[in-house]
Parts: sequence; structure tokens; C-alpha cells
Amino acid sequence: MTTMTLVRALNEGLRAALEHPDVLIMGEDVGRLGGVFRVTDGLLKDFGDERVIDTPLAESGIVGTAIGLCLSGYRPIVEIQFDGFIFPACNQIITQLAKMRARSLGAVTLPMVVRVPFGGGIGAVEHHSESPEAYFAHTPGLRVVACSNPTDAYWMIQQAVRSDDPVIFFEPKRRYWERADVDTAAAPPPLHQARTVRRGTDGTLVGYGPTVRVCLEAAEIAEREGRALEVIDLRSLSPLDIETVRASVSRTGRLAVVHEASTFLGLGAEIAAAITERCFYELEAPVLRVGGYHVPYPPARLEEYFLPDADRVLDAVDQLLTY
Amino acid sequence: MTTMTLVRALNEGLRAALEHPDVLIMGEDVGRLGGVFRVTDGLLKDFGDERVIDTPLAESGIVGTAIGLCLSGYRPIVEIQFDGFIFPACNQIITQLAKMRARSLGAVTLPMVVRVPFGGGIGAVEHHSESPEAYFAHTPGLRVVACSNPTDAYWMIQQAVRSDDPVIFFEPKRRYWERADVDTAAAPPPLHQARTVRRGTDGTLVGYGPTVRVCLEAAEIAEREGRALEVIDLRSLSPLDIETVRASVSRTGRLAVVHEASTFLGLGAEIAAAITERCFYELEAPVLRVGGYHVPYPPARLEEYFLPDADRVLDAVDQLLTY
Amino acid sequence: MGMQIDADESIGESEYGDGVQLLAPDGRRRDHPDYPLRVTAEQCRALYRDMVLTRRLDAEAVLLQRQGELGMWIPSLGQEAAQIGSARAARPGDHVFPAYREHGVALCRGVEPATLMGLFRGVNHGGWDPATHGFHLYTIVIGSQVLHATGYAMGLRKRGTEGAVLAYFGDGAASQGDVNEAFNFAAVFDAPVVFFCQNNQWAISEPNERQTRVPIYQRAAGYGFPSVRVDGNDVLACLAVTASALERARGGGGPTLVEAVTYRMGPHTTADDPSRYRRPEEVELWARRDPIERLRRLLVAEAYAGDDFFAEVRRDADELTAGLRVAVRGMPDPSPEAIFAHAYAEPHPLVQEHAAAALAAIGADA
Amino acid sequence: MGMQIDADESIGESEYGDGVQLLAPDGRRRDHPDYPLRVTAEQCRALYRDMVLTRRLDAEAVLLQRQGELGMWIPSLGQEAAQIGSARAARPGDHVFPAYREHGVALCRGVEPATLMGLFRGVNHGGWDPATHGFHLYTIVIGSQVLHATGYAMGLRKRGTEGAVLAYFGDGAASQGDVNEAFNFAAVFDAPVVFFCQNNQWAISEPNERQTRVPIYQRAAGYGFPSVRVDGNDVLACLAVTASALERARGGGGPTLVEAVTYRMGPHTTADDPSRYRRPEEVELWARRDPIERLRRLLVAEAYAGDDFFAEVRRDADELTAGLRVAVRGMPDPSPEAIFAHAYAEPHPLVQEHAAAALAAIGADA
Ligand SMILES: Cc1ncc(C[n+]2csc(CCOP(=O)(O)OP(=O)(O)O)c2C)c(N)n1
Ligand SMILES: Cc1ncc(C[n+]2csc(CCOP(=O)(O)OP(=O)(O)O)c2C)c(N)n1
Ligand SMILES: [Mg+2]
Ligand SMILES: [Mg+2]
Repeated sequence: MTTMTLVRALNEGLRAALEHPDVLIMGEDVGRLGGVFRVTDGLLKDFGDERVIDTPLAESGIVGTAIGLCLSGYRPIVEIQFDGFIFPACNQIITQLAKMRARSLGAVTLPMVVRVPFGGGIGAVEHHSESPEAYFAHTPGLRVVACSNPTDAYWMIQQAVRSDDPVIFFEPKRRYWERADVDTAAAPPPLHQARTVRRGTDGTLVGYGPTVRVCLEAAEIAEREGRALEVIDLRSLSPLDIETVRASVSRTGRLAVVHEASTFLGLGAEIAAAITERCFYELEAPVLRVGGYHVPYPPARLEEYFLPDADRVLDAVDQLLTY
Repeated sequence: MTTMTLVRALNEGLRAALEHPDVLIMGEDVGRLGGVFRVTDGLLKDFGDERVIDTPLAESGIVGTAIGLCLSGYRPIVEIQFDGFIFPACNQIITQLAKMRARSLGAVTLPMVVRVPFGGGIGAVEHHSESPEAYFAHTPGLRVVACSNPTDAYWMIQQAVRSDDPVIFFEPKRRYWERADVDTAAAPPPLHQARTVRRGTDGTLVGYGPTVRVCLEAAEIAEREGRALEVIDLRSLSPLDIETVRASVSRTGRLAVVHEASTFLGLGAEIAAAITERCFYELEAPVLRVGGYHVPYPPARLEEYFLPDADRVLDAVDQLLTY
Repeated sequence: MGMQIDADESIGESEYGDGVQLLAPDGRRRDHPDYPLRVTAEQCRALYRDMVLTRRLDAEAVLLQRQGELGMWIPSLGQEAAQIGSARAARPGDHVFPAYREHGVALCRGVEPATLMGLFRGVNHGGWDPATHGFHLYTIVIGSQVLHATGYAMGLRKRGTEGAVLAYFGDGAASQGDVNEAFNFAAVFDAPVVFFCQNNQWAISEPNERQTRVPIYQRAAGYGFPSVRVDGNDVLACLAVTASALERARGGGGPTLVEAVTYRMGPHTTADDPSRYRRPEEVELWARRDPIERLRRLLVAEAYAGDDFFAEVRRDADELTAGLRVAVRGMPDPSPEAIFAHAYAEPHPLVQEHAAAALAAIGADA
Repeated sequence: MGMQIDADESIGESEYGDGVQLLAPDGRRRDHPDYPLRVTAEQCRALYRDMVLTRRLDAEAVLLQRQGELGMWIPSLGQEAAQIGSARAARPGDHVFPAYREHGVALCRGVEPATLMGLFRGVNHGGWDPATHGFHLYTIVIGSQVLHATGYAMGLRKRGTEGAVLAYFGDGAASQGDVNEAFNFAAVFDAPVVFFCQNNQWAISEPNERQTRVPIYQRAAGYGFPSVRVDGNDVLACLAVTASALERARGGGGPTLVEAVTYRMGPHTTADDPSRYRRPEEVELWARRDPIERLRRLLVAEAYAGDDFFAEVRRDADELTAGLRVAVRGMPDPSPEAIFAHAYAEPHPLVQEHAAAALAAIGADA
């Protein structure tokens, strides 16, 4: 059991992954600098510049050459420096990375991980607070996960690297510096399994990445008001562990989904649709979504009004309980 | 009243739009060839090569330079040759086109239209049958529409060109050669208004682009079985005219949404979530989604099994009626 | 607009600048100081045979398309020298990344012609195993494969594996960001990759001058690696230039860009109508520069081959096309399960759910 | 790894190849056959003033960031000559597209320093009107603006408007597909655009040799337009070279690429720690090549300016920074309505719905 930040947990997880000789790390500033968030700190020194590669500044080039490296037998872990900079790589991710296995009738395997720090709340300038997960979750052929805490970070990155499918790996950047005890010995749950992080009976809150903590905060406040909310950390966005959510909702009858991306066609929409299909008679209220508004992410001084917080979650809970 | 194909209707609409001297047409093969689908046939000849521009083969370059042309006072209509080739332009569309107005506090206006032939059913090779609309509908700052018939094509393209916001304009490529009488004198409905194309009381089918006809076929079959289905052509995907759908569902109590994109985080998910919020007590059954499976679009010889057809829609209707 | 057409039949300095030529249009060998190619009669015959088989395969595919056996075809007509010359320069251990028109290259890499046609018939998106053939799948999104090729080459270098990569793309593709990023990655990482641009003058309806203001091969210098223009209708020049570039790559010399100047004699695809954008005289001119005829002249002039040989090649081609016809016609439609089988390597519950629902519905209908 | 450092203080042939220099590090004028620049004492003083104001503005912003008044700052320290020289070459009717470090250029284009800081304070994403200043908003996604600049230039040409476009980007940006596509579009459409690359040796932690194998200015030839390398710490050379390129563009001569060799003296941003990746000696060496000091030497040696002038510039800079301090500190937070106000030009029902809900909730809290 070691106490570590989420950054450090990722670093340790990557370090463990790099023990496999085919694993590579690629990206902008991942080597000498150790990444702008220091997630890859020290890895160049310990594994050398054939394994930890500072690339030219070109996201399409990074993902595209990483595909070629997969084809020649490597398992690259690509870092996209910030969420807003993944879009130049969209063509390589959506038309190539996601489809090449199907294209080849299974002959080709692309075991790539694309790491993306995501979400707002760090007071950054434009393009540094985006939540692009729905684009990739909507893309068949990809797996998409998001960690929310150091322990998951440590294990999930290793599981993602072991997956023979491409995995888009979202890291909650505003939680990077949160600490927790990480048990590097205990066996982790499967990568694509959601986790119930708090039990409750009056309603269910679903979050992932940075909003798991928001849900927990809301649940704590609600408890003081005498309401027991269940909180689920999705962990996996594609595939969704919809069964864990369904089981919860079938007990609580009420569900709110919380994320930072626009609610319009965000994960909340999918979960609402899927849960309503599965729990039509058990739902006491429609599934509600608490999330980003349908406008570009605002400047830092306004982000507190944009980001879903415990208040907004509790408003949704109130609304759920009016039904 | 003139009978014309959807291609011809678009051509006529573009021709009308080009009467405004700031309107440009740009893309690959849009000039001399008139586009691979002939949508821009004859426009180079009639408007000259300063207005109708064959560009280098680079989608990011096309959209990026078109943004610059907007800034210098033009209203470019960009053609993406096929749905699967929009992804190299994702960065320019998502981080620039969609956000520049907000970035500039409204000082900058980008009146661009990006035309995209979309959807399957024409027996094409890979990347020529994609349905990427959800990526753009999820992107704040964009407007997204899809026409389904010649009359709408004629009017909607002109309305899109007149919009001061960027519009992603989806064209149902497998309906390109369908004919209809187009009244070029009658005033069209607003661009972002859905249209009820068939009245019914037993359930509502919502489609857009190529699936409107699929819904109509299903409704016709259902009628013979004594079921009256209402069919709505969404026309606009962002913003959604959710009120038209709500009004219908509040009468019919049942809804299925039909599209070709993966149902996972597709438009159907959003509509299901939004309608369940609005019609919780009026829904007799959960909203069902009929659409693409969560795998890459299959080779041509399998597309009949992939594309939602009347049978699959009717299966969903049957299911809706079991509740 | 429209490309400049040289009245002269030859592809000479006037039109192609420094285009390397080892076989003049009249079939005579020419020397080039940098490419002292020695070829045997046998090698020349083999190249001829490859080119004829490629052309016949292509013609057969056009027919099969007309008969509805293929949904679409992308003719390689006219580009046989560029494809065979370059492909025969590669070794079995090299890895080749095609675009989608490289049927001659596919043949050289041992892909069964019928297998190659699977994707045009619409039974799959590419039915061969890239590893087996050292020949990647066709890539339709223009330029994307050039980055894959570069990454593959980076991998070879990283492992210290003997071998080089050969990446094909077109004159239109040279405008894509991905291709230029690939040039830069290859240069920075000294990747053993040969970029082989078949400049067939057209990107669908757009002529060269809509893609670039200067010859494409000149692009490489700005990224810091050498390049060469070659007469793409001269199979010997294509062979020599590509072999030398691959050799250089294998020896640690890094990337090379080869621009092979050739011509797309047919439509862009069987769905295209080139009469809308190019003049018949241009096509006629290039017909007179036919790459196969050029090599035939050499074979005859040098007595490398007699009537027997030509008859044998014809028979081989007849056999190939006859077999192809049967194989393509007999190619069964895939079962609906194939829609779901290969999207993911590991189980995916939503895909399983979708597959179960779809297959049940199909079963119910049947 | 690590860049080669020349022991010599001067930026000469040895390190910068054909880098144009009109002002030697010791402050003496040098001639260059292609750039016969005649500048008056007044012009030199004005350039000096611009550079000093830029530096002081930058230093003040660093302070304001430390004090928490700005969320982040991107220092321009060391790049004043490249920025002022090039910006002063542009006319009011020209249009300039910056990346995000071009504070000196912003100053020249008349953007209020406090306005410039809005985005770093986090009150907006860019608060000036690009049309008013002929100065586009800062663009953070690397390379994207270079295509906008090219399109804008295509528009100027199309309308026959007098004017040219000046596009800024960095050495790292030169690796992006978008920048290379922009080069090609500009060449093909003969767009009146000057691509001004400030090669400040670093892209965050990555040195030039991770981005390119050869000097960046060489890229242009492969796209078919001229380029020139210039000593980026020589304000006169930057002025002359950019003026000549803009003139060429205005006259229908098409694009030019200028590579200004300079140095990022500070961290990448205030959040960066350059000690992790570069040696202090390198920074010290470049400190001795200071662009402002160089021009000061000229002013003194030629008696273009006396103590009065330098004192006046100091006063002006003090005034500017004092005003800036007050203005930035007094800059109010935007109201929550601003989140929704500018996303769309025309009404959008979902945005209206979201705005109503959000503002009601905020109101209820307040
Ligand atoms: C990214 C992308 N954009 C557009 C297309 C449509 N398209 C297919 S082939 C082609 C022209 C390609 O020209 P070139 O690279 O010269 O190759 P050629 O077809 O001449 O062999 C175009 C525009 C595509 N396949 N991919
Ligand atoms: C597309 C994209 N990828 C990554 C980043 C993160 N990033 C910001 S600045 C920078 C380095 C840019 O270097 P250069 O172009 O040389 O400009 P400089 O900062 O030196 O002025 C990087 C990688 C970004 N802003 N945009
Ligand atoms: Mg071509
Ligand atoms: Mg730099």
C-alpha cells in the first residue's frame, strides 16, 4: 500500500507496462520533460529513447506512425497532450485505428493505447478543458475508458496496454494531484466493469473520470438531508457496463448521469436510453442528465458556472424526487 | 413545379445560392467534373473558377482555407466527397469552425456550409457509407441538418447558405437519384423545423436523411396490418426540433428512432433521453432505437443486413406494442 | 488548365526534368550514371510477364465489373511499369503499403488475384493477411497508409530488423497533411522507408497543377532526404531506382522519395467518366508511351525472347484470367456473422447483443 | 540531443546558413545585396521603443501571473526583434494571423495590452475584433491558423483587394499537417501570404532536431515558392525581409516562407520548467545575442538617440505597465450570461434552454 497521486499512479502503471519489451511510449514532450503533467516522468531515463519517444508536433503523425509500429509488433502508448489536441488525429483514430482489425478480417491487431488528459476545472486557456469522450465511444472498433482515482489509474492503464484492441484512455486532469493509497498487489476488477463506490437506495448517480468525486460530494450532502444516494463510477465508456447501472436503478428507481461534455449526445443520453429500455417499469422518474451546456467550454473565470457541481447534481436529484 | 432528382434539386439550390456574389463552392472534383455525384454539375462553367474551386486533395486544407475565406468576407460551400473523408477535417471543424465565433465574443462570423453525402446502401467500398452526423451534432457551435427529399434539398441548401452559423449539411446519397416535384416558388419551412410526413396514432417513427423513406415504408406496411404510424422527418439534427417529436409522442405514446449510424450514442439516444424527460407519463413503452450496429460498416454484400429496413422498424414497433 | 502535352513520344528532359530513364520508348537501353542496372534476359522476360499478367488481370476485372460480378474496380491500366518495376525491387522480407490501385504490386507480393478482388466484389474490405505477404491491405482514405508505412519502418529500425518499407501513394495524395507528416517523421527518425509516388497525372478529375506547383519529388529536400524522378513507364528505371532506394534504406540511409511519372490510362474507377475532364489526345499520346510495348521492343530487339515466350505469356494470362473469372464468380457472399466477427479482438457485450439480435432477425426472416 | 551551440556570439553563416543579417551583434549595420534597407534614425528609435514596450509588457504579465492576476502567460522574451521587425513590415490594410506568443505583434497592430491579457486572465478566449486591428485572434491549436491565413489571402486575391497576409507559427508547428497543407494551398492558388516562422529553437521541451532534419525555411522550395532565413534577433533584417516578402505578395508574386532564427529566453509558459530539458549555458549564450541590446548599440553608435530618448522610452514603458496593471486588476469577471451569448449567431433553442436553466440556478444560489 503506497500513497500516491493519480499522476504518480499512472507513472507507476506505465513503468510496470514498460517491463514488456514491446511497449513504447510516444508523444509530445513525453521524454525529456516527462510530459506536461509529469505522467511519464523518469521513463526516458529508465527505458531509453528507443522506448520513450519524443515525437514531432503532429498528432495525426503520432497516431499514424503508432499504427505502423503496432503492425511491426509493438504496443505503443500514445500521449495526446491535452483533450483539445486529439482532433488532428481523428482521421487516423476513426478511419484507421478503429477499423483496421475489421478491415483485415481479424488478421491485424492494433494494441494501442491513446492517453488523453480530459476535462475542465484547472483554470486553463481554450482547448485545455475539453471532454471529447463521446466521439470515441460512438466509434465502433474502439474501447474507451476513464479512470477517476489513483488505484484505478494504476491498474487500468496496465489493463489497457494488455488489451489487444485499441483503447482510448481518459485521465481526469483536475484529479491528477489527488492522493490515495494504492494497493499494487490486490487484483483489480476487469477493465470494463463499473464500480459502485457508494451504496444508497433513494437514487443512483453515475459519473466517470472527474465527476465521480462530484457525485460523491452530492451524495454526502444528500445524506445529511436524509437521502441515500448510490454512486457508480462507470470506468468504462465503451463497452458500457450497463448491467451494473441497471441493477442499481432497479433498486433505486431514479438515475442522474453526470459528465462535463455537452449533455446533447453525451454519455448521459446513451445511458438514459439504455436504462429506460431496461428499467421502463422500475423508473420512478426519467433519467436526468447533468453536464456541459451546448456551447464551447467557457473561459476559466466562468468554468465554475459551466462544470456540473454538487449543487447541480442535487437539483437534479430534487427533480427526480418530484416524480 | 418541376420534377427533379435530389441531385438536381441540390444543383438548382446551389445555383440559386451562387447568385449571391460572396458564395463560393470548394472541394475535390467539384469543378470540371461537377462532383462525383454531379451535384455541382455545370456550376464551374456558369460561375467561373473564382467561384467554383477545385482544391488540392486535403480536407483539412479545404475547411481551413474556407474559414479564412469566411474571415475575408466569403460564404464558402465546401464539399466533402464522401462521409468517410470528413475526418481529416475534424480539427478544423471542431476546434476552429465551431468555436471561432464564441472565441471572438461574436466578432467573427463563419457562414460556411459543409456538404457531406452520407449513409450506405449504394454497394460501395469501405469509407463510402458512413454516418458521422452524431460527431457534429454533439459539437457545440455547429448546426447540423439532413435533407431527405428533393424539395427539402432545394430549399435547405439555400437556407444553410444564408445561415450565419456554420452548417454541416448531410445529403442522403442513396436517395440522390430519387425524383419528386419541386415547387421552387412555395415558401419553405424554417431550416430547423421537423416535418410530420405521415399522420398516425399508434406510434411515432422518427427518421432523417435516408431513413425517412424506410420509416414511410414501414408505416405503409403497418397500415395494411391495421396500425397507424406517424412518421417525422427530423430535418435538423442540431438543434433538434424536439417539440414536434414531443407533440407526436404525447399523442401516440410510442416512439422508435431510425438511423444508420451506430445506435450507441447516436441521435436515437439523444431523442430517447429528451423525449423520456418530456413525456415520462405519456410513454407507453420505452423509446426504441433502430440503427447501425456497433461495428464498422460492413462490406457491400452484407449491407442489407446492417442497414435498418422496414422489417427491423416493424420489429421495433411490435416490441413497442408489447408494453 | 489541362496538362501540357509534349508532342514528342519520349519522356525526356523536356517534360520530366531529371526523370531517370533506362529504357527508351523505342526499346533501346539507356545508361544512367547513378543507376548502372544489369539485367538478364530472364529478368526482362519475368518483368514482361508480370506486366502482361497485371494488365490482363485489370482488363478482366473491368469485364467482371461490367457483368456485375464486382461492384467497382480501380483500373491500373498504364501504370504497370511503375508498379512492377518498384514491386520487383522489394524483397520478401520488406513490407509494402499500397494505396488501392496497386494490383501489379499485389500480384508480385503473392496475393491471389481473386482474393484481391474480394473488396471490389464487396465480400470484404481486404481479404489477405498483410503479414504473410509483406503487403498491407489497400487503404482508401487518401494518404493514411503513408504514416503506417513510416511507423512500420520506425519499428524495423528499432528492432534492428533487416528490411525496408515501400509505401505507395498518388499525386493527389501528396497534398494530404498525413503524407507530409510522414515525410517529416521518416526524416526525423531516419526510417527505412521508400515513398513511391505514382504520379499518374490525375487525381480523379484534377490534374497535377491543382495539386502542386512544382514536381512532387522536389518535396523531399525540404524534409531533408533525397528524391528522384523516374520515367514511370520504364520498368527498368523503376526497378533500378526503387532497388537503390530500398538498399539505401536497409543500409541505414533513411528515406527516399521516388516520383514515378506515369499515366492513368483508364477512368479513375469504373464509375468515372474521364471524358468530362480530359482530352482524348492526351490519352492517345500516352498510349504511344505504353510501358509494356516498350519492354516488348527490348525483348525483341535484344532477342531476349521469341514468339514462344510471348505465346506462353499469353497462355499464362489466359489461364490466370480464366481462373480468376471462375474464382470471382464462385466467391460466396459472406455470412451475416461476418458483420460482427472481427470488429474487436476481445469480447464486447454491446456487439454481442447487437449480433444476437441481428442474427435472430435474419434467421427469423430466412 | 541538445542543440549545437556556437561559442561565437554572432549569428553567422556557421550556424544559420544563409540567415540574412543587417545589424551585427555589435550594433553595426551590415549590407545584404537582396535587402538594401534604408532606415531613418526615427524609424530605428520607433523599433527600439516597440521592442522595449513589448519586453516590459511581457515582464509585467509574468508578474501579474505570479500575483494570480493572470491564470497563465506565454512569454515573448527574446523574440522581440522577430516580432517587431516583421509586424512593422505589415501595413494597416494587411491581415495578420498570430499563434499565441506574438505579443509584440499585437502591440504593433494596436491591440490594447490589457485586452490582450483577457484570455490569459481567463475572462475570455480573445477579446479584440480581428477586423478592426487586421489581427486575428490567438490560435492555440498548433498550426490551425496558418490555413486560415492562407484562405484569407486567397480571398484577398479573389476580390483583387490590395493587401497581404502575414501568418505566424513556430518551429514545432512546422511539423503539423495543416501547416504543410497551407504551404501547398498557398502555392497552388498563388495566395498573397507570408509565412513567418519564429524558430525559437524549442517546442516546449523538444529541440529543433526532434521536429525537422533540415532548416525549416528549406521546406518552401518543395512546394514551389521562395523562402529566406533571417537572423531573428536582428530587427532590421526581420523588417526588411518581411517587407520584401509582403511586397512580393501584394504584387501578385505569391507566398514566401520566412524563418526567423531566434530563441525563447523564458519558459514555454509560466507553468513550464525549462531546467528539465535545456542547459543554462544555452540560455546564457542567447542572452548575449539580445535583440534589444543590439539595436541600442546601433542607436548609440550612430547617435540616433541620446539619453533623453532612452529615458523617454523607459517612462513610456513604465506608464504602459502601470496602466496595464491597473487595467488587468480592474478587469471584471464576465457575467455567466457570457457563457451562452456568442456560441451561435442565430437563436438555438437548446442553448436557450441551457442558458435559462443555468442562469436560474446561479440566480437562485446568489
Ligand atoms: C481522404 C480522402 N479524400 C477523398 C477521397 C476520394 N478520392 C478517392 S481517390 C481520389 C483521388 C486520388 O488521387 P491520387 O492520389 O493521385 O491517386 P490515383 O487515384 O490517381 O491513383 C479521391 C479524391 C479519399 N479516398 N480519401
Ligand atoms: C495541436 C496541438 N498539439 C499540442 C499542443 C500543445 N502545445 C502548445 S505549444 C506547443 C509547442 C509549440 O512549439 P512551437 O510551434 O515551436 O511554438 P513556440 O511555443 O515555441 O512559440 C505544444 C506542443 C497544441 N497547442 N496544439
Ligand atoms: Mg493520381
Ligand atoms: Mg518554438
